[in-house]
Amino acid sequence: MTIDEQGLRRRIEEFLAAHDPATTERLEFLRARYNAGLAWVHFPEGHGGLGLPQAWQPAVDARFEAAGAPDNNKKANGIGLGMAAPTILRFGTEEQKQRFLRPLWTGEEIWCQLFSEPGAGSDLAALGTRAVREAASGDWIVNGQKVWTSGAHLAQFAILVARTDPDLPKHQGITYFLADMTDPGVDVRPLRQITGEAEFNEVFLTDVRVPDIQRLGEVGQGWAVANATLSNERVAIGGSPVRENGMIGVVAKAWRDHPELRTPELHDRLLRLWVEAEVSRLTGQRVRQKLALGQPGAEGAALKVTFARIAQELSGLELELRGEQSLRYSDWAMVRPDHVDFTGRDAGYRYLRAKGNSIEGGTSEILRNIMAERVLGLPSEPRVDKDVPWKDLAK
Amino acid sequence: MTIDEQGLRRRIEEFLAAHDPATTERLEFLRARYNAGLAWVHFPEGHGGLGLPQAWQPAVDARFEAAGAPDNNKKANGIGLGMAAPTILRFGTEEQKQRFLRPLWTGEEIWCQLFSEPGAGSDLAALGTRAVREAASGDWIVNGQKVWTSGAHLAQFAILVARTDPDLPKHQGITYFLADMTDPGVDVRPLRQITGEAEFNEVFLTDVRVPDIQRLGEVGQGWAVANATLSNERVAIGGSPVRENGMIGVVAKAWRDHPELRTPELHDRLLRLWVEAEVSRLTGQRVRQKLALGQPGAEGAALKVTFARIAQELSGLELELRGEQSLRYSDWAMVRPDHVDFTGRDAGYRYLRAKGNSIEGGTSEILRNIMAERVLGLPSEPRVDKDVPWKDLAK
Amino acid sequence: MSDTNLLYTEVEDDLRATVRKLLTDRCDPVVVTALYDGDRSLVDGLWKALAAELGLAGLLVPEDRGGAGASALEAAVVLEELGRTVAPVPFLTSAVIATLVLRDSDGPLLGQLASGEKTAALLVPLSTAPHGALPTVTVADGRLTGTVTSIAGAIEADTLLVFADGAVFSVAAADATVTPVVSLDMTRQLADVRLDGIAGELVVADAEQAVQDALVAGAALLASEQVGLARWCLEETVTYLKERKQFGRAVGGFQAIKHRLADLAIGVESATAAARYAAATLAAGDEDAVVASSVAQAYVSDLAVLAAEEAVQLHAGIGMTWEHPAHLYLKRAKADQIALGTAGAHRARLAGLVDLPTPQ
Amino acid sequence: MSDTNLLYTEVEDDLRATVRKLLTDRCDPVVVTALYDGDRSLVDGLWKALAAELGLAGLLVPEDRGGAGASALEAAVVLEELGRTVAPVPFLTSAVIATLVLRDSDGPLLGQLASGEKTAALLVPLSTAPHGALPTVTVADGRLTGTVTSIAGAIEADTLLVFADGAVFSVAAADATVTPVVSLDMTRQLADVRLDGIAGELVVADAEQAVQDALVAGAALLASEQVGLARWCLEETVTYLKERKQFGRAVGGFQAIKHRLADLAIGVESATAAARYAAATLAAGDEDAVVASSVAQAYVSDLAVLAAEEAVQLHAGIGMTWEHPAHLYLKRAKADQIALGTAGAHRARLAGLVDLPTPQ
Repeated sequence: MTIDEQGLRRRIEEFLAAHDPATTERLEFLRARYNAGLAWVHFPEGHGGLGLPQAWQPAVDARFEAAGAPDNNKKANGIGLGMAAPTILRFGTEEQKQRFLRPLWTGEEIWCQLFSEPGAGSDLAALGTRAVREAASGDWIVNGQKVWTSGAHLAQFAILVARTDPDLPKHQGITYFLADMTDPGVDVRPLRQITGEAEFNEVFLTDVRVPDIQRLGEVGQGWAVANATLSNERVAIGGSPVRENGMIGVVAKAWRDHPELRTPELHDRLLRLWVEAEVSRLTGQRVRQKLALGQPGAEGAALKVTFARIAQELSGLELELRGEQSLRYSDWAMVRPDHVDFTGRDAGYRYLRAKGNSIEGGTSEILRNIMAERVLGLPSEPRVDKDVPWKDLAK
Repeated sequence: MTIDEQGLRRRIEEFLAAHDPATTERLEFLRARYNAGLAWVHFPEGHGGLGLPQAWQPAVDARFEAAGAPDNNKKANGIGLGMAAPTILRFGTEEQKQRFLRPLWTGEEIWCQLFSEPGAGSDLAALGTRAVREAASGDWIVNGQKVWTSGAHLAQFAILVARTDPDLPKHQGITYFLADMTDPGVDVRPLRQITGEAEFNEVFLTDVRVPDIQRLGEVGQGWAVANATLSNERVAIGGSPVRENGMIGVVAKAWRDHPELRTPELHDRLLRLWVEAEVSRLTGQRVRQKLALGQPGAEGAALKVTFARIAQELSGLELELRGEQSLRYSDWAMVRPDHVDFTGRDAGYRYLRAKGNSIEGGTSEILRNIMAERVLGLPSEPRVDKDVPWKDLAK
Repeated sequence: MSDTNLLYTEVEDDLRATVRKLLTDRCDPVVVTALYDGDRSLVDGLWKALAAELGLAGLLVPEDRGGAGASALEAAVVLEELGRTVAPVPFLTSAVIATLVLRDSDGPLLGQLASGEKTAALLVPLSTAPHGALPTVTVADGRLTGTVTSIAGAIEADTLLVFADGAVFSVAAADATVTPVVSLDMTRQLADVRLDGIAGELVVADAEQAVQDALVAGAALLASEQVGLARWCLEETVTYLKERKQFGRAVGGFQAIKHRLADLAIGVESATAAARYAAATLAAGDEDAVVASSVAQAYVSDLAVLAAEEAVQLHAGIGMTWEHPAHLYLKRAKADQIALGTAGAHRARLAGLVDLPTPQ
Repeated sequence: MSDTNLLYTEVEDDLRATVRKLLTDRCDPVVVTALYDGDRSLVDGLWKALAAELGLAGLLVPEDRGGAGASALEAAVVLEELGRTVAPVPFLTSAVIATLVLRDSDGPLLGQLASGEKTAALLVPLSTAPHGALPTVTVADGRLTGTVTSIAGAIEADTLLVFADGAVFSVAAADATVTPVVSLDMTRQLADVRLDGIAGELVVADAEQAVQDALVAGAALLASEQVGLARWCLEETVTYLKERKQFGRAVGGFQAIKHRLADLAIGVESATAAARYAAATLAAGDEDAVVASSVAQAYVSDLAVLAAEEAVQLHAGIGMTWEHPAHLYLKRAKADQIALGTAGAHRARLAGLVDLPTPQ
């Protein structure tokens, strides 16, 4: 029997009454919240949820925040919460869900993503990291190099795709794993980017051992699992819930704060982008309403393409608006931030960081392909590599 | 021995002294001008020219116009002057040049172009109009349907491409002809377009007879000849010689004439397009300087893409500027104009007519392909039809 | 905390199916094209079928006034279908704008519009933005004098609503001089109307707000017409390019085309969200309705033009011909862009509404 | 009636080859990138080689004043090459702008700049448009007081040119407080300069026109730097995408990418024409030079940003890294867009110059 919105509210109040945020130990509180199904209410009972609509979650979070409840480290665990968790929920065994979901949600275990490789970016399925099964133990031994891994230096676990059969065509020989980042074979090196920061890492994997119980989905089914992960990422990224959220809010504020910088040309460009940001907010809302009951599909691709374009145009406009001030930058020193903040630091940082929005999590070019083929049903590219064993592909 | 600019000027004055435009019969004057090499000075001596730089021609025309010299019907004979003539000059036999160039230039014979077909637009080389050689006479018998033929109802001659060998791959079995439009097998039907006018025609060819001496270039070499024709078209179309020529002049005038219609938004858009039109003018000038000695290449493609985009944006802006007035149209009646005037009639006509600019003479999409492959050297599309006999192609 | 619903309800889906069936049966592009050559024989019967048989004329009229008591959301669905077929009927002008002007009026006219017995048009140029200046008609002793140009729906109307001296009067179209105009969009042909001191009946006394509200609603719902139009352009183009072969392949399989169509599809989805939100806030009497209306016009009217322009370009040659219906959509889209304020006018309006001040 | 020549002469081709060789040898991207971490060891030697060894510092100085007596066309070619390598040298600030401020001055400074013996910078924020307000420095008894921020070329300069009270004074950089600024573009690092009542030498008495002309010329020639930058971005991206394979094919063979690169190539060719015309009218003292300068900036500075943005995007992941030089170009392009007036500022300027009046 599912509960209604009022029932949910009552449950929250009861929980808060029983676990005073002011006096309850942080981790104890978080674990109890998970156990009470108030972590992510759209997850099933027993896995931190109550099987309720995902749309109800923001109100739950808002109530807990208002009550002074501890944070589950969500800024540092975006990959875990947004991508690993729904994938484990959908494809994991009961044991995997029991083992991984709670410490993931409470932030006890931070996750990162080992997908992209230097030679396999947009063409992720071309990946060359090998996982070979050790006959004696049944464990998988993983070797290869991954890249664009945010938070790798903080993570305890990784979602990992690796090639388990190079004799099959590229999409068929991939398997999906949950890998231990504390394995001695994992070497994480910071990868500095154009902002000066090293938000991402390169990860070198040398004989990393993954027990077979940490395989997610069947052997050779990794491509389908990875696609589910990526769809989650795109829906998560596109479309703000409230008006003037994100980059538009920052730039609108700059406009309001600086009457002396305004020009008619910038005014019209800002108004255009304000309208586009507002429409993108509504589009995201509509997509979330559509998806409330189903699985994410290609709609997330559209949201992300729009999000990236607007963020880039706005941040570029902001530099033109600020004029002389934009010629100055906060600091080029190489740091390793704990989490990403697209609108953080100064205008120059925002401009440079936004360039990544149309690359990370699927380039806008790849997402347009996905839209064209999956939503519009247009023919796919002539494929020269579809039926060729991976090991025979041109690289 | 070539002559210098001063020598050219002297020659013009001598010619005008000997042939008073006020008293000389029109056709006599034009033929004499051709014979004197003052028709198109960059053509060789004996063919209406003096082998001089093409860049000198505008000054020649200006001087003749100022002197009240008769017009050679150039508005109605754009295809002849811009496309047929340079192609005949380059690929024609001496006899063909002697036969066709003078009456073409004087406007005694108007030309049209029989290239596109309903099933072969962008993929012109897929054309299916057949030309079969009659064994007895050696003449070619042509059957098929052409489309987008401007001036077909006024023309005496046509440049025509037809398939002479369907067993060869599509580019190899095409031959180029100079066809007589007065042949009884030619049926010209007006093709009404979105402006309401029928500027173009469909042309149905039924057993049209073309003598072999009216074949231009070798049998099977028609594709190369046609490409030369199309390059000439594109250079002719892109880049105005003087500032504020064409659409930008019309819209700038509307702006100047109507202070009451101005808004800041439209102002910036107009200024952007003014800048783009001016830069496109300079780009055209630079391309013409580059080409002054050589043959036209892919540069014309770039000019035409830009020309079309600017014309379309400007004409769209003009309707927004004019507001209520733009909701009214001059006349939808179907007429067959003698010549095309992109900026003629009213703002609504300009807007609609400009839509054709990115389609006729090579779509902007095809021209971008040409740019990417010929100028940048990027790989061509995977071609499924390159080595397949034409007759076996999917249609 | 629950979001405004931006999806279609089952009731709306049913309404759409009904309207689409009628339009598929009775609004063939060939017959619509004939309007450009002066053959308007399609219009009356089609409007009667929609207005009276389907009862769409009374959609926005309360049930106790003889209407269907539906909301802007249902009207928006009807307009999507009308835009999809560029149907030449005065739904927007009579059943939306004129009806909403009369919404709080007494007297029988509202009921007559609802039943389809009468058809009305507000005398404003189609290009009038909701916040723009209204035309000047003078009134003296109940007699109206003035000329208003470029009015949509006037040819089809038997009743004209005249804003004069802060009030709205109704006059019989037969008493006015209605001169049809050769219009860019002959599927919504305009007329100039001259009033030579003719008698008007006062129908709304203090009418300025009602007229402005009606124009705001008209702009908001025009966005749905534009969405329907844009979606037709997208779908028709996709369908054509799956079939059309060049270079031995479907043209729709070339990546540059695919990406453009993907961008257009993103635009159409976005436009749908904007138009739905505008209709939903209107239906709910939400205070955000004015912003939502201008956001919708600022976004959707340019998007619809883009969709029609892309349809012509990607159909290439055939899209430039009179025989192919693409031109009907291009002309409607461009006229709709100017109708009820250009996108630029709505952006300028938003500057004040959302606190993004104009430079001094 | 013959057109302004917009092609490169053989002399210019030779000059380009010489400059390119030196930059290829001595201006490696890895060393340029080190500027962002504060290692400026590249700058002095490179500038000495260009300024004195190749004699580029005196390019725009008449021969009788110790220069090469070349024209803006040659300076433009040098700037194309400097843009192509985002070279961190004060050519634009010293050999173009400061030099042109002094062009009609007496005294030895012009000759010292020409020989490379001295390097100068005009004290204006880099963002100053040619028609924009100049900073206010006060002068009393020949002593200068004031602060000017975000000056390009000041770190490299030993001589500062100060506009005050309608005249230009020179001061020794050592007498001023020059504070380097962490800059968006560290390949043209800015500085703030404070003058605490220090002695200046009057070098140009009635200087307002000379300063404005120098800024017009600076803007015109900056366009050539931007062209060089944009062309590098285009060529580097094309080269990379011919090599980079995804889905078993060179990425540069995918049509959507091809069309974008074709559009970019069209843009770069157009930018070249605009920049060449600006340089040519400047060289000829043509009355169209002011219009040409603003046209060039209005077009080229946005195009260069687009080229750099496309380079980053189409290199994808690798283009976002510190190791790949693309970011050097992105930062230079964005800073150049703001330098000497944004494209928008130049468009607004053109409104008055070409009679497209601003709405009232």
